[in-house]
Amino acid sequence: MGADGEVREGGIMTEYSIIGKPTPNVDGPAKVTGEAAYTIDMTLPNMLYGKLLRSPYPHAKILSIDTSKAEEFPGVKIVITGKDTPGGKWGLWRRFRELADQQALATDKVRFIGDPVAAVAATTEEIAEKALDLIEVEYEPLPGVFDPIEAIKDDAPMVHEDFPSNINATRHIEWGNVDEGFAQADYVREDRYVLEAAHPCAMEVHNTLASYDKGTGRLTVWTSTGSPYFVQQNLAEALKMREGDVRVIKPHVGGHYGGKNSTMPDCVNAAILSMKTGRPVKIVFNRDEEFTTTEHRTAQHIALKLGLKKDGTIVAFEAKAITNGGAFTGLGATTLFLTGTFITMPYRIPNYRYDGVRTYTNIVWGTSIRGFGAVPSKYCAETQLDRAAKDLGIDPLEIRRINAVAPGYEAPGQYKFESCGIQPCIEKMAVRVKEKWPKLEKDEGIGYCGFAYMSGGIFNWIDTPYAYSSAHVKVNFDGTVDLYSQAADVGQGHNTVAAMICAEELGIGIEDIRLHMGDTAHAYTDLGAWGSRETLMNGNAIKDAAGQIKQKLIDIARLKLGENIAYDLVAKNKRVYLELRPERGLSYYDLVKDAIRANDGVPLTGTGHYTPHNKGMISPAYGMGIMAIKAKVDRETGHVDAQDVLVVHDSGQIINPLGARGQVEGSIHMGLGYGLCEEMPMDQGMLLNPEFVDYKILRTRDMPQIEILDVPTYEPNGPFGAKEAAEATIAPAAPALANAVYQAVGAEFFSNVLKPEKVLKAIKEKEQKDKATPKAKGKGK
Amino acid sequence: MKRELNIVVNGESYNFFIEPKTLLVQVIREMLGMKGTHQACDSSSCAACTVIVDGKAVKSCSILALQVNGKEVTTIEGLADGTNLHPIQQAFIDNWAFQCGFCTSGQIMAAKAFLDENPDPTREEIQMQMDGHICRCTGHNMINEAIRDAAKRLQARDAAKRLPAQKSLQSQKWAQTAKSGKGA
Amino acid sequence: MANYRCPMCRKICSAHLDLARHYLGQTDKKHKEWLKTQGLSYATLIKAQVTEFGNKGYQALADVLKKTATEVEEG
Amino acid sequence: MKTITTDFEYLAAATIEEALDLLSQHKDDEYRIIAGGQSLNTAMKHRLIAPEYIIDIKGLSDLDYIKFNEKEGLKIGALATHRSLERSPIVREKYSVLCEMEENVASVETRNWGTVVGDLCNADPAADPAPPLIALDAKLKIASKGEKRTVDAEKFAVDFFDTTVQPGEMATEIQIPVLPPNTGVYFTKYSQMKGDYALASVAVLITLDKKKEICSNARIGLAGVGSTPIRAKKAEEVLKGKKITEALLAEAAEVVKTEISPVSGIEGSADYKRELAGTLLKRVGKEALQRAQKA
Repeated sequence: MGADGEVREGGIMTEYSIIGKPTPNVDGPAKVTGEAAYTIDMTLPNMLYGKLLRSPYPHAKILSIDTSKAEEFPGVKIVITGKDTPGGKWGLWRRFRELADQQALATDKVRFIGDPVAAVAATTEEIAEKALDLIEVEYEPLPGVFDPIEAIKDDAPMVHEDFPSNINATRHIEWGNVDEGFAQADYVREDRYVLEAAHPCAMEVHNTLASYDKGTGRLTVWTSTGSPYFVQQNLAEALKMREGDVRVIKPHVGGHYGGKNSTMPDCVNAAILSMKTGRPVKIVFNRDEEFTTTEHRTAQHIALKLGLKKDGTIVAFEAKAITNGGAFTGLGATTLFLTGTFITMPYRIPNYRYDGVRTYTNIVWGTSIRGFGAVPSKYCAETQLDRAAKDLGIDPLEIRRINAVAPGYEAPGQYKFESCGIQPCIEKMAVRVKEKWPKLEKDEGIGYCGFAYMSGGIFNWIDTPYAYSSAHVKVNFDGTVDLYSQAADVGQGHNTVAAMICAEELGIGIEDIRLHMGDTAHAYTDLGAWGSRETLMNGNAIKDAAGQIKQKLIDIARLKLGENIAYDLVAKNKRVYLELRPERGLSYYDLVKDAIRANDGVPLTGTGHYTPHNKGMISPAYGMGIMAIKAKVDRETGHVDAQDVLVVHDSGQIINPLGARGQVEGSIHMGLGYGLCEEMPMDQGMLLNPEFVDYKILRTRDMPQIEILDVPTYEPNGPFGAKEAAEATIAPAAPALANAVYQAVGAEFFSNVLKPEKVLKAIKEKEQKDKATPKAKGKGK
Repeated sequence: MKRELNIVVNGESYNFFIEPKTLLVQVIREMLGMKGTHQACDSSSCAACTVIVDGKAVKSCSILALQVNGKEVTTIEGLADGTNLHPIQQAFIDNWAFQCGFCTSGQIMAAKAFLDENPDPTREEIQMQMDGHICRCTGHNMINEAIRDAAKRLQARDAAKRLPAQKSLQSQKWAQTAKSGKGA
Repeated sequence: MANYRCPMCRKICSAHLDLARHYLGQTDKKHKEWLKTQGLSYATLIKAQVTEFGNKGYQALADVLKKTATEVEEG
Repeated sequence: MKTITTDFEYLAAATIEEALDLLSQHKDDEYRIIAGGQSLNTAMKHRLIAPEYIIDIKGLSDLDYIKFNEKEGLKIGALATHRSLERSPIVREKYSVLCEMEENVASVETRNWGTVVGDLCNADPAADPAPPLIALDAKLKIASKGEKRTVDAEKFAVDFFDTTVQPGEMATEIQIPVLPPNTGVYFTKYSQMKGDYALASVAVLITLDKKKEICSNARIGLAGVGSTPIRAKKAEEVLKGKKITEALLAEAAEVVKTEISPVSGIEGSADYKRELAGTLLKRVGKEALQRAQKA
């Protein structure tokens, strides 16, 4: 990737010594030798194994549970049901009490197939598994609701008693004058979409090891999570304990992708079983439990109305979303909110209206999966834009250029783009596409999709209105640095980014940094890894903390150098020196020793913090760009071959080009899966493909090569000008692919997942339509 | 009824009495405590659990341990030479060929068995070899590049020292007992 | 200019449509119950708002609020 | 993660005689033969089956062979793995279609441990080996204590995951005759993800007369489009005795659609699979014809 460490900062060219340099993963040696310990690899002496008994019904009253036979089974230490739990309800929207709707074990009724009703702890996993068969539960099945539109009827079955018509959350966004906007439009079209659910499929399933200390009454939990902070807060609520008595440790995490934000029943029940038995308890989900009972990308209905001028300028846009929320809230309400925002990016939309509703239904619930809010919504908006462009005879890349925003663009009351490279991205794309794909074969097409995504959401629902991050840096006598933060490396490479930012700010090397991340006991609070927030938010906190120490070193250096003029001093290459006279300076190590001696031996410390204020409703900064995919369609089988991908990306100042490329490659892989093969077909709430045999994921032979070009900008809100590089590029993959198929054979799609049968059907429909009417639809005025 | 298992793992010979239903991965993870070999599915679909048995990459989650009686197993823990990483491991680090790292052991072991028989593979040949592996993070391309890079490193290394690989006497002995049948 | 107060809480808006938007954004029982007394259904209003283009749900409630919302002098 | 929770008695055979003895002893018991066992173990993990006895034949090194001679053709022993078939130079030379088929069977890891005969015995109706074996007029040798019989490849599977192999019997060998001159064979499967289970797969063998104009013999095998692999005899008749053209292949494609009975699933509807089989037949037939002309 292009960034070379040179970036314009307030008009001055700054040469970084670490930022922008390809840097191997600091966790590399542990991960390639198998020494990296994931929660699933951990055991404790005298440990028990827990298993959960789950509901076979999507919606049913629990009449009775008889656990006696299971309790008598040799090796079983305890069996618990809902009445044995502390009974605290929890959720990530804690400030909205009624949305804290999760519970350890179902008490009155079950709300989806897989809702846990009892938990067993036994000496082996096999005994625990067998004991489940001996628990007798009597259910009274209730009518279930599975479709979100059915769910909001007056007489629909209620998933939660306090929510008539199953309305879990609503969202309205409006700016400009939408009705006037449409009145001015030369061209208006309406399209209705149905989007499929998809599962994050982390390779490490949800699993937890909980150990309760009888003496102190405190709990320690190791769990595979994206946010030790969320888990600590939620566990305390679920167990009715003080947060400070719950220590959450995040070991290496085998994949997150948004599916490991919520605190799940593995975590809470392992804790309860440990508290009741006084022994460590481990619960590991099977893969089918992972598929059927953990959070996924929400299925939804989206309706769009688009108004354009003849020249392709957008004058009005209206979006409606109804999401199939499932049994609980998770971060699903946030997804609903963000859908209404990301669907507009990165385009100038003078008049806009959005309405969304998230419904409770009797299926496992949807949440904040990678690119949340953007993935389904961009699929609809960008495929609709291509149809409009075709009707108006405008080139699909050109219509995106015409409407792309400029730096400083503000969506009234919603969001503002400070750094913004979308226009140069599109220009670069236009040039590169001509070189890369000079001519197309028969049934080949190129599809485009513009995109933008947040660099961390500014919102928080636990105990502050705004998201925040903090970090603590301690410099020892020998110059080594201990960095403490709860920021979560879940594979995205944040540990490496954190070390790079800390080292750059102090002017030292990565080898000087010791990381102490993701442990609530000693690491300073960070909300965790979601919404591409760690680089910007945690990065700012680390830079702040390290900066405080750098200033101390500079002050001491200034005194020791005794210059008669107050030259600027910089910390770089393990020295502190005069910026304009680099030969005049002092060693970082000597300065640290002096500072600590002068401080009675107390190490140098800095505690940094970041929280965004007055940055709109969404995020302080946005990564953005444009993607092109070249695809070939087999008209006889309906097979779509994603042949080649080109993406031009503005990620501000890239911190680690190696990691940034990894994020883009991985996002596109998951995005293509959303567009081609990943789906969660259900029958009356029963998932039909709960194993990798039937849930299709792109393998290496299915992956096209990906060319990534950068348009570096400087983001004033980010550390060293950095911003999002992780999630933006997942959303454009599926729509760019669908647009490529549309360009190749004219087939139109109003849902994702271009399975061959669907594509073949769409091709046939197109051929019928061409016979019937030569003119394309969309009513011009 | 428990049965005897004689197995050589990473050059060390072990002797266990196990339930016949025990899978190879259970011997590796639970009995030997080698946690570098991971499991990510229950349907023999993901290859995260790949280890090398008598030179061939296999899925340890789908094989009865007794069927490996007398054979030589190499896991990720057996790849590095003391504190020196194997060239494939180093190539995975230098090419950012993993993110969460959970499927990495299986990927590296499959790459090892592959490069032993095809020291100079093309992108397409690597894709054919590695197609059984699910990776949810990397999108596969950077893994493919790491394997090509590793091939170059290995060629350079082997050019330096030309010595045929010596099978340990121990493993030859177990191989004999295996041929004599009965699987125990 | 005239302002209008929400019949269920202290919220004041300068237009009935804005008041309706506020009203349907409230998740508490109290607001939902009052709709029934007006012969309206929360679900039906939300459904109209999210399934049809335009502000159909808000407008329906605004028309009722025109008759019921008390006018206040200062906002 | 799931493990095998059912306890079974493990019986390992080292020779074919030992294996057949064990089979006759236990013919009335709930047993399963295990070679590679990758499908069997997965089925046990999911508690789909719970055998009392597992008879392990993986140690039968005397059945681990791939042999060819110009009279009897190719013989594949019960313990020959997918990978050894894929990598066999003689097979690559004489029956390249089998190597091409193997390259897309599951994954290398699975092919390294799994046997071709074991795959046939698992009788997954979408599995790859059957169609080319049907097209090649292969037979399976089935042995029991003191008895032997052979069965045509297309008659080996009798239903979903069920074969003609009876209690006390085991399949010991695949026999493939020498290909006549002017013969071309080709196989293709379609799955959206490469190397996945086939939505439909088709193998076609075409033998041309001396002048390489008329089709003197044709054999067509399909999988994924019924409860077992299928031989499409009616479609074969369309091709036999005629000059093969695109039109004739199209005609055969229409006929083959009437000979199969695909089942709808989340991967695709029966109608789609029927369409697909026709499309594949046209493509595979064309390639087989070209190979016959070059042969």
